[in-house]
Amino acid sequence: MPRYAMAIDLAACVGCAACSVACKLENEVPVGVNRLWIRSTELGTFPHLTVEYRPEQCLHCANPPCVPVCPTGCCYIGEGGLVLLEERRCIGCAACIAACPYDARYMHPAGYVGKCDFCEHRVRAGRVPACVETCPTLCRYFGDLDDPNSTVSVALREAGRVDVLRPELGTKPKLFYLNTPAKFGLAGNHQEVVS
Amino acid sequence: MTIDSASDALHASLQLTAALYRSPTAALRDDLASGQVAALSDSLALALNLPAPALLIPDWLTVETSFVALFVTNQHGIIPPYVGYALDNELLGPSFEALTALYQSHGFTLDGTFNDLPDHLSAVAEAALLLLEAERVDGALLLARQFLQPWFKRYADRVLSADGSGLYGPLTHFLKLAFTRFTEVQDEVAA
Amino acid sequence: MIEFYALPNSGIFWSWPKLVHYTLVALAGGTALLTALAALRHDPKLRTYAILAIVLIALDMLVLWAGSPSALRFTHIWLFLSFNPQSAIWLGSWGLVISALLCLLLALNLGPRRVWGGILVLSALVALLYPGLMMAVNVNRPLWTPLLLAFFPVTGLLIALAAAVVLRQRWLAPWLAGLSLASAALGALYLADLALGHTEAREALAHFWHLGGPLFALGLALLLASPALIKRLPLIAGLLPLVGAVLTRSLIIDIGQFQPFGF
Amino acid sequence: MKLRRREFIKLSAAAVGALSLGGGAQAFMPNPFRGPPGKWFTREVSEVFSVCENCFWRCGVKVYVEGGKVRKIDGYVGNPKSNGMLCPRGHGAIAQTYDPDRLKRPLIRAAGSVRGEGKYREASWDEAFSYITEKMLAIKERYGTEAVAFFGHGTGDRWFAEFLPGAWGSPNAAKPSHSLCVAPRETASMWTFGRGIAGHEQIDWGNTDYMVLLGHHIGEDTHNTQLQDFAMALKRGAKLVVVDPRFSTAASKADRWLPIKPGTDTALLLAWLHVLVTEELYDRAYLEKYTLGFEELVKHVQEFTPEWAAAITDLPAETIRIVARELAAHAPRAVLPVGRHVVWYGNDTQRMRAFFLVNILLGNYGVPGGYYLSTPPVLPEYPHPPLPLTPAAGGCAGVGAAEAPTGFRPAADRNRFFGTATAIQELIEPMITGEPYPLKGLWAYGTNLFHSIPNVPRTKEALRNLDLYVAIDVLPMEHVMWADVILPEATYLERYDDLIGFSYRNPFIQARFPAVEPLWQTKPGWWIARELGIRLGLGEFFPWDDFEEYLDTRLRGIGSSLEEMRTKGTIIQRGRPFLADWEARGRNPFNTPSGKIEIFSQTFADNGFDPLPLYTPPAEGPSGYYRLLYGRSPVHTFARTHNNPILMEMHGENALWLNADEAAQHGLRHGDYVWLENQDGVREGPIKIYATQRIRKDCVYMVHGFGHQAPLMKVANSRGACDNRLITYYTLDVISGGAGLRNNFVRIIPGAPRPRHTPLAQLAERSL
Repeated sequence: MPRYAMAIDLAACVGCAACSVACKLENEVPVGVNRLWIRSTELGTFPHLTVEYRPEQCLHCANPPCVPVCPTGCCYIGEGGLVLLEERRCIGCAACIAACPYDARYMHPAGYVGKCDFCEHRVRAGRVPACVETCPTLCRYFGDLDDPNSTVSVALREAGRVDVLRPELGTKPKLFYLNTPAKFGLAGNHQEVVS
Repeated sequence: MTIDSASDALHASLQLTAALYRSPTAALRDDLASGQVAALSDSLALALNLPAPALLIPDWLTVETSFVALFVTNQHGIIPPYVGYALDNELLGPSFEALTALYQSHGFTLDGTFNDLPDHLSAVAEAALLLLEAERVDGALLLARQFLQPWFKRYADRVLSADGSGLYGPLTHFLKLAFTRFTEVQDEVAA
Repeated sequence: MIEFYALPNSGIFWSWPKLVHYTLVALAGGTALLTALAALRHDPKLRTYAILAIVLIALDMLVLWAGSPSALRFTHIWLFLSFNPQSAIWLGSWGLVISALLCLLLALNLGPRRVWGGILVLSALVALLYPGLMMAVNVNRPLWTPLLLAFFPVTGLLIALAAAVVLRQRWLAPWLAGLSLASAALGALYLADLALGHTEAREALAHFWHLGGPLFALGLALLLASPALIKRLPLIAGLLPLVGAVLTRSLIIDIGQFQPFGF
Repeated sequence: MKLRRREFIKLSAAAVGALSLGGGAQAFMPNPFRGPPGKWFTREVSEVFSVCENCFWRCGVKVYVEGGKVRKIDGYVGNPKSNGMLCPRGHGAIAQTYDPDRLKRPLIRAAGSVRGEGKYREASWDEAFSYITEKMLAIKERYGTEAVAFFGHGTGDRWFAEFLPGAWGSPNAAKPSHSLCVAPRETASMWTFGRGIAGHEQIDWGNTDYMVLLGHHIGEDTHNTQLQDFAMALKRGAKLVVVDPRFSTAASKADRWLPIKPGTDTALLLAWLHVLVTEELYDRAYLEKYTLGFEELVKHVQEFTPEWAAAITDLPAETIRIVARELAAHAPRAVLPVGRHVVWYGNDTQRMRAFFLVNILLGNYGVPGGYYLSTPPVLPEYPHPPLPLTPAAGGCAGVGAAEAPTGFRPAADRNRFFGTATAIQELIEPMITGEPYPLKGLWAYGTNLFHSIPNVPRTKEALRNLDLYVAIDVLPMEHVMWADVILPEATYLERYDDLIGFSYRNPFIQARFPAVEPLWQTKPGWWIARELGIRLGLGEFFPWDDFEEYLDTRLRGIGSSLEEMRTKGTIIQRGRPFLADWEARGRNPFNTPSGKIEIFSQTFADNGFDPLPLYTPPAEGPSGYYRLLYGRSPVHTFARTHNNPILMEMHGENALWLNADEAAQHGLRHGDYVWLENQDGVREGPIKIYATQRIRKDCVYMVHGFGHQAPLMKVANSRGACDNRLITYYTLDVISGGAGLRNNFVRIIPGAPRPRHTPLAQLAERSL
């Protein structure tokens, strides 16, 4: 069984939000909530500056805090290690929203929780997620971590540096950030991890 | 003339709806000029024992420009004359699909001369009229309740407050009351 | 400096209906516990307590249901068709339902009262515990510390007792003082714990204090003031901790949703 | 009693059985046990090839239709523009088609109302057409055909800014995409290489090792293909230098950022020329073989030392030297890629000449790693009688016709500048003054008069003077609601369009097929143009009546067909990208008077311009004022996409970039709101302060296109602030006719109120 993961090369990302909009339409995400957004961070003082554009979405943690808190079991780890949600069984208690350290889950106006599912429907059909396919800077890699030759494994091997968000929480994310331009690691509370 | 049955009352309300929300044409012009609209609404008010709408029939240009301002360019906030929008908050949404499916399954055909969305107020009203005249009271009622009434419920007050013509405001408000009535007194009409 | 294209979903996810729920669940759980004690102590008021508990639980369920974003969607049934003991909400829900059931049996005086009472103690405790639990498990929200595991059940029980005292249940008065002081102490400890914590905790505390500091302080003050008045003004003495507890709990639930990552 | 019934709806005799709601009935009877409805991709989806129109890069796209509604738009592999990828605007375009604010049916300004009052009545297309025809013929009668101006932007401008004016007989056809955008670079390129730059900037990104971006904001102007090439070049390890007063997105990827003083770019370029020349860091063989006038250049640049430039540009002389040497070290695989919107300070053609001269010394023009030579696609016209005149609208497609029309008065802007293509902003004054001759009619096709043409008050005055003003658009933009007749165009998802060919390394042709039926009474531009053409007595120029047949005929001219296009979307032809390819065929690519690359331009000399570029310092602003710079957002196009809730959620309001230290001086914090007042006392705002280290202290920057004053556009209206209203002054580039827009200055007035808006989510429910 594969372990799907995504890697985003921040040295290439220009934060154009193509991924975000593609996601909105692919997954019918209503305006007002997001599965994918861009955080841009400015560091330094003129003229010695660093600006980092970082797309953020569900990290499909190997150890997701959002799953165990679900009272109905509608949040689960699906095939390929994707963190999924069965909308039909969701009662909108928001326990998973509370548990997510990355603000990746939202309440759909219709009263169930939504989140990035790495476009499971596409992955099952052997395609890559919409955000990966459309990125004009080709900064996104998607594939199976267990396959050493998958694009994501190769990208992780070749990357100058690899980071994940809030590693101190032990969530073991499967969304990796490559070659962050920031001199002091990703802006904010992050540290380097070995892939 | 008098309206003596509830089904006649429904018929009258549908006629008014069909006439009023269509892009203003010669037909409406004549109906207004000949006092037909006023007469019909008055007798309808009598039949349903509602206060008759205080219509003042404005000059034709005002009718035209008010219509555009109200229902075409949304000058006074969004008041689209589409029943689907009133129900779904979007164009061509699920209610729209339900309605068009219904048109299809019951042999309604919109011809080229109607160049607006099929869930336009006047189209729904016309459809209901045809059903009523084909002794299909249930169908007419269903359209009136499921589609027309919600539109009036949502937008009538906004039209009333925004309207400058003295025609669309009062009449829309009046029709709201009328259609609310039909959602109450179904059996009476069906009888 | 941080800017966004589209925003992370970092808004409030538990709004006021949840606050009402957490108050009701305290009343319900507390009353259920009283019912249990009454059952074990052959208290003549057993029936009253039992019925009151049932009403409160029903009311709470209604608030939960109506307040849920999926209002009145029967999918809530999944909660009871699934087995997820690791989920605080799942535990709490069963705790409440079982409590209601036992209270009913006790009210109708069916079956072995002491056994029912024994189980009811447990289920009531679960109902009192679960709010604190479901917050404490979220290590990502610095304002929801493990201390809430103690703070919520204690204040929960306090709310129930205080309400009872206000309803002239004098015999509970002695408990009230103790619980008020305990709650106040835990409240103070909660702040101290944050203040002495690592940077993130201190930042969170600052945020908490900025948004609700004075109110929280007021809440603690009310809790402290109560014992002094027990003898002379029992009614007031009951009212103060009731307000104090509800206030402090609500602030922690509401502001505690803050997560530094978002903005 | 009966009201007059309409006969548009029929009930077939087949109507039997009790009426019941089928299909989507659940919409009204909520079934609590039913989960959320399946998403679009779980149902039957059809695919249609089209070409994106949400910006003018115009990528080939695949449109996914489900339930008669467009659900998703993607790029597709096999299309040289999108390569299967798309930018946010391309994806978000759907929301425009289902926007309830759209223009729905022809409108005619109410009798007795004045322009700008916004009182309209509905009209049938026939009524609208005859209204226009009547006025047009009256103008022709009284002032001649030249008295009607045609402005156009977008795919349909081929009809409204080229074909129709050509058939009608007016040289006064213009596109904002020329004199308000690329005019200087096209003119400079024409008189240097004898070739335009044209639609797709022809940089051989794939082979370049050293890139210097000057006036180029890749990542903010999300030109899909360019962004892909740029990203790949970076991944390949190509070095990047960015010259920009602002730490742009591209700068954040750069090895060197040169925060140059705004307006001094020419000095920097001259200094680079100086270093390359004096240190002999150029490709002698290349220069001797292909160029003319190098010796004059050697003399010309002697005095332009890096030290001289350093004093002007506020950049260290050493850095200037180093970059020049690094450029030379990587030549010819080193390049200064040309950008768009080069109308800055009025001396722009000369700056672009200096810009090209640097590239020439690097010997990269027509050489791998530098500029390739783009070839236009082969695509015959549909046979029609020759047009009376060829309008010189110019635009991204290149500079307009060279020679003045015969038998007609020259364009009303003729004697104002040297260039051949019409300058849109120079046609405004004749509408007011009647000099050199009156302009009494105006057609605006997809051209936002108030957000693109400088000096809005003047434009409004001009509009008041017209006898006829026709607006053809999709949305009720502010300028549209001034028109006498408003013609609603179908969105690109609802219409065919003429074939879209691109000059490119290997030129290609892409077709646009309608994905869904037009909503309401909206019609495609080509249909509007033809119907009007016929009514104006120009029927002979529209010898086709079925547009599919029109397209098919053109395609058969290149051995393809509409059916083939329907399945492929794109046809790629072979080009001759490099000088070697031309020499192999013994052809000379340089269509200059001398047939060589003209470093020294005799033509310029003969017309009284500097034959070699000189630096002319731009006007300085009054003290306390900042130079106003403006630019692009990756999720928006000009002022076109700001009623799109999806894109507005990404970027819903523009902010004023102000150096953090300056902000502190004003006592302003990030997020405060301020007013802006320009040198002419025009006030604009409120606008949010973006206090940042990312910009110099002598200028401020804002994203263009926000701040619509169009109450009918519920999403766009009054969100953010409009840069163009602050651009009341411009400096005409007397060579190209471009309008130098960056000589405006603003001061900051703190204490503006934070504006209140309906939450987007609330507005957007309608379109999602």
